[in-house]
Amino acid sequence: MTAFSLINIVLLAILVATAVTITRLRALYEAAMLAALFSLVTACLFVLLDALDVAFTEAAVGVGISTVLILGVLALTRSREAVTQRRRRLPGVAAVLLVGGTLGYASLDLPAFGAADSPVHSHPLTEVYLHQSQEAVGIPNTVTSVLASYRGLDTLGELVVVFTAGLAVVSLLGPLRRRRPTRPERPRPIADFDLADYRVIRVVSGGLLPFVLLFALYVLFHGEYGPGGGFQAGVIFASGFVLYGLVFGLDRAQRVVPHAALWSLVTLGLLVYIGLGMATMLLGGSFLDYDVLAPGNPATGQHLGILVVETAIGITVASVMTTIFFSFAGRGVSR
Amino acid sequence: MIASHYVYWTFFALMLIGLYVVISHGNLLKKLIGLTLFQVGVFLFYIGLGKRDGGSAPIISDGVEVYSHPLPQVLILTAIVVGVATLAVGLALAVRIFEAYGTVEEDEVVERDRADLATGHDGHQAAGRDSGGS
Amino acid sequence: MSVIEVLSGVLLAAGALALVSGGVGLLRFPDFYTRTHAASVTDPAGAGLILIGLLLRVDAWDTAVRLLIILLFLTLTSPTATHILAHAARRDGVPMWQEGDRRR
Amino acid sequence: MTGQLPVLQVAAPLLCAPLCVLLRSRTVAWLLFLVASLASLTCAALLAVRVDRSGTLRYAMGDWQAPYGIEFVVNGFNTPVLLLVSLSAVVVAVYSRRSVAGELAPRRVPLLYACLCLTLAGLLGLAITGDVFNAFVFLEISSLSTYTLIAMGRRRQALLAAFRYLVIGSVGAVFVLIGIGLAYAVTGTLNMGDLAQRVTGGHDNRSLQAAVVLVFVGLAVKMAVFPLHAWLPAAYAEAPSAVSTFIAATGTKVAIYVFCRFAFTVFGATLVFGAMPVGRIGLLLAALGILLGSAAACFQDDLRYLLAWSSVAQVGYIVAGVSLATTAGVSAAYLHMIMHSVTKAALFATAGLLLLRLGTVRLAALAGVGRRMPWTFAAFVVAGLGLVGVPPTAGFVSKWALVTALVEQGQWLVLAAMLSGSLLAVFYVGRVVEVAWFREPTADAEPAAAPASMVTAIWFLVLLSVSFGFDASLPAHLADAAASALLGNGGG
Repeated sequence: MTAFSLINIVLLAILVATAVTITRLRALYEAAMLAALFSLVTACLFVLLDALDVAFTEAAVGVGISTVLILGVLALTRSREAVTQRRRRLPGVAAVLLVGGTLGYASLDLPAFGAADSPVHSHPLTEVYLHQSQEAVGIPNTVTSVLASYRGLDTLGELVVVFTAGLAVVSLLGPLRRRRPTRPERPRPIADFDLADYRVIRVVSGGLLPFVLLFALYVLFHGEYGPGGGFQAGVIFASGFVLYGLVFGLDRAQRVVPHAALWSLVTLGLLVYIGLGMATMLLGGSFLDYDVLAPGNPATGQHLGILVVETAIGITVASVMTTIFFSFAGRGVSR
Repeated sequence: MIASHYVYWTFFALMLIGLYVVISHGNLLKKLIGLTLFQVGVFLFYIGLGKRDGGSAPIISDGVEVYSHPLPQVLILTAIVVGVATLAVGLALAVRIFEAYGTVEEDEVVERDRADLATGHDGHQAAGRDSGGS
Repeated sequence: MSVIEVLSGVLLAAGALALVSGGVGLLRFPDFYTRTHAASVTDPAGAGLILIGLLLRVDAWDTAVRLLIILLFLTLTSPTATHILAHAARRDGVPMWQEGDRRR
Repeated sequence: MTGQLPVLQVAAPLLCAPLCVLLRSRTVAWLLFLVASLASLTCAALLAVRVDRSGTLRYAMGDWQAPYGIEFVVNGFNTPVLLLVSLSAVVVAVYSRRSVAGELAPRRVPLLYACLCLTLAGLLGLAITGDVFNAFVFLEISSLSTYTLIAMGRRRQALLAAFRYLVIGSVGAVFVLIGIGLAYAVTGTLNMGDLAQRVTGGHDNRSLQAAVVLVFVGLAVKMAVFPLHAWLPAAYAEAPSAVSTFIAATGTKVAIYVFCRFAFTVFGATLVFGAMPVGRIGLLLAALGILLGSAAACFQDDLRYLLAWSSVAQVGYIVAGVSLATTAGVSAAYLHMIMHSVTKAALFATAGLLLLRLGTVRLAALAGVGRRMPWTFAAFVVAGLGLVGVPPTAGFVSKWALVTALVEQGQWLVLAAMLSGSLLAVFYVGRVVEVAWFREPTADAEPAAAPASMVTAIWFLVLLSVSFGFDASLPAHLADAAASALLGNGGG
């Protein structure tokens, strides 16, 4: 047994145990924290499976954004689950048996895990993405080149999905109109816990904030050479704002980035991405064909295109995530 | 078979645990957590497909010959984002449901709708809430 | 095996031991404050020892810089989080364990 | 520029969505949606003409040739869908101006139009893409925006409807994702054409069979095939009227097209209908869906729920046609898809108008409506006859085609289910007519005036349905072309 499989088995065991515990826990705060742990272990497993970009994203999304959102919603709603009624169990068990049977049946003909001669690795795609991309696109991180260039449309679709989520949350939770500039009429209850009253956290988070934002920029522009890219950068950027909002209060955070400006940024990223596609069409190429951006030097064009795309993703993701957080948090304030 | 496929089987087990939570639990938030588990199982499955024995991350560097496949990783990056977007929308809906019904248990919500039907109340939302504003 | 490698191995093992003891403390201690204490003491200590142990093994300077940055942020954030957690618990009136109480 | 038509088809509504949000004006947002849908309709029409003349069109995104990049494929099998979706969007755009103003708070209106643009883009992209994973992405775009649109309904039930659809729909989408993953594991590719080539000969591969099962179960959720239809009634009935008109006309139809695309041109009919019993299961579920949907429609007290349950039954008709896997069957299914889409859009639009004028569409409240607003209700009756399948409406033409196809294959049981479904349709449409025309009006308040734009949209759909009843050569031509493209392996 190699070290690889040993670590693998341990991580898988932790994952299964966590998942089972989550299903059994009725206290939802605990379940949410365990879900975060689950994501963290998953991220470790992704690293083990050579998927650094994915691990990075899972860590940022699963441990960061998702957990913050779930905890926020728990604060707004109820944090204890009712006992699951017996009659609800049957459909679940039936579905699990059916799907489990199908998946087990499917696994009988799956190529062995990690095999070099599986269809995935012997398809000509592998050669093109891993080696020809070095001349055609010319950046070492093949995940970035496939993401932003070969499958650029998928990534545009992904950005549209993020945009839709932003729209959905704002349409459901507001704020659709300008928030009242005055403080709430009734005085804040004593038990209400305001982080800004603590000097330690104010100093530490204030000191960390520039580094968080700097790191986001590093991740954004380093995505061509190492793990990272627009999405991860956007999430980190947003988490910086979320930290600021949590510590210094929503009002101050919204004074730093007003709602209208945030909305313009949300649309800006998407418009830049689609606009880039339109521009390549006007220059005589097809949609998102970056080669035409630098005539005679395709690799430069690809570089430029990918940089623009990553920046556009970063802008929209950061502003959508911040908007979503403000929407949830603002809902709490308004009640 | 066991040595070469146990990883896939574990991923499938994770998916099934998530699926069970989604279907059988009545709490809307728990359902969403279950959906996340279900999705993560699928993500792991995809990444597992791209893994190659002795391979390293698909970032081309000198002296490395064997790489894992980048395509599944790209797909899953997209899928993770789709997953968190769905989660955000679902959570926003859960908050609104709580505000409209005072509960996030599916069975209780259905009960209250039924009571509405019996009393002839139309379920119109109050004008202030309907605008979604604060 | 060089001295550096042995030293690094010792540091790594010590870090791992610290983390395990933290885990045991988390499970065995009777109330919120003592558990927080167990976690907060061992977390930066264990992670710090491991990071230093790794630092002795790196051959590229940029990796070393990254490890140092991680170490720096870890020593900043972890105690802050624990501090605020304990404060919040205190404010919310989470009771302290007294001799003879049942474990919570 | 004509070479760029396939991408403009999707990019136009996609571009309008952020603009709707950015400009924040109700009128501008509405205009943008109208422009987006008109642009899509123009693209779809031009593409249909070009495909009819010169066959399959392919468009490589970013100039990366398939299978290395994503491609768009336009062929006989998706031009009817593109036309259908964009035409519905145009009609809904005309209809929505006043309808939305009556149902939504002003500040949410631009968001609604942005979401409509996104749904339109998602559905068009789903119909045009030639890459399986890209299809998943577009599926999610259309789904996520549809959940948002449904949640904008004016009653609190809309929230639960949207949440349930979100959970069921996401589980369905994840099933599709697993299926795509299994197919990818076996073939190593995501391009539909490339996949189809590599699938041939691997019919006893168990992973591939499981992939077929999972993809189809996932799509069945989106198609609302019995027994996975549970989300549909509340989702259609609680959404704002303009939205339910749009999704009733397009949502399930595009999913059915994707099903056909996967069944015939990706996995191949020999695997799906030969080696696996998908056809038989499809016929069984279709028959059950027809019976159950029609029966449930008879017991509804709310006009919109009644129409939604009838949609469940109508999906059954279409699935029955597809499951026959013969040219006649698939062609009849496409024909019914077009005809039902027009008819049901007209019905939901009328229900929306009634809702706007009366404030409720409970059957009890509709007493005497036919006498008080004869024109609005006449539209309902004509479209209702189309739903039943009375000649000379559009519904008759397509049901006749379905019956012929079923008789050809000797599927008597399904035929019986279909006929009883139609009888039940006579009953539930008749019940509405009875209430509206033969009961004394109860309310004495004068109903609000009917906005001309909404009436125009409704009568356009109704007249379109009647004209298809008299002369179905255009839809029949499209449906035949689609069936021959699908079954003749006309390019994957």
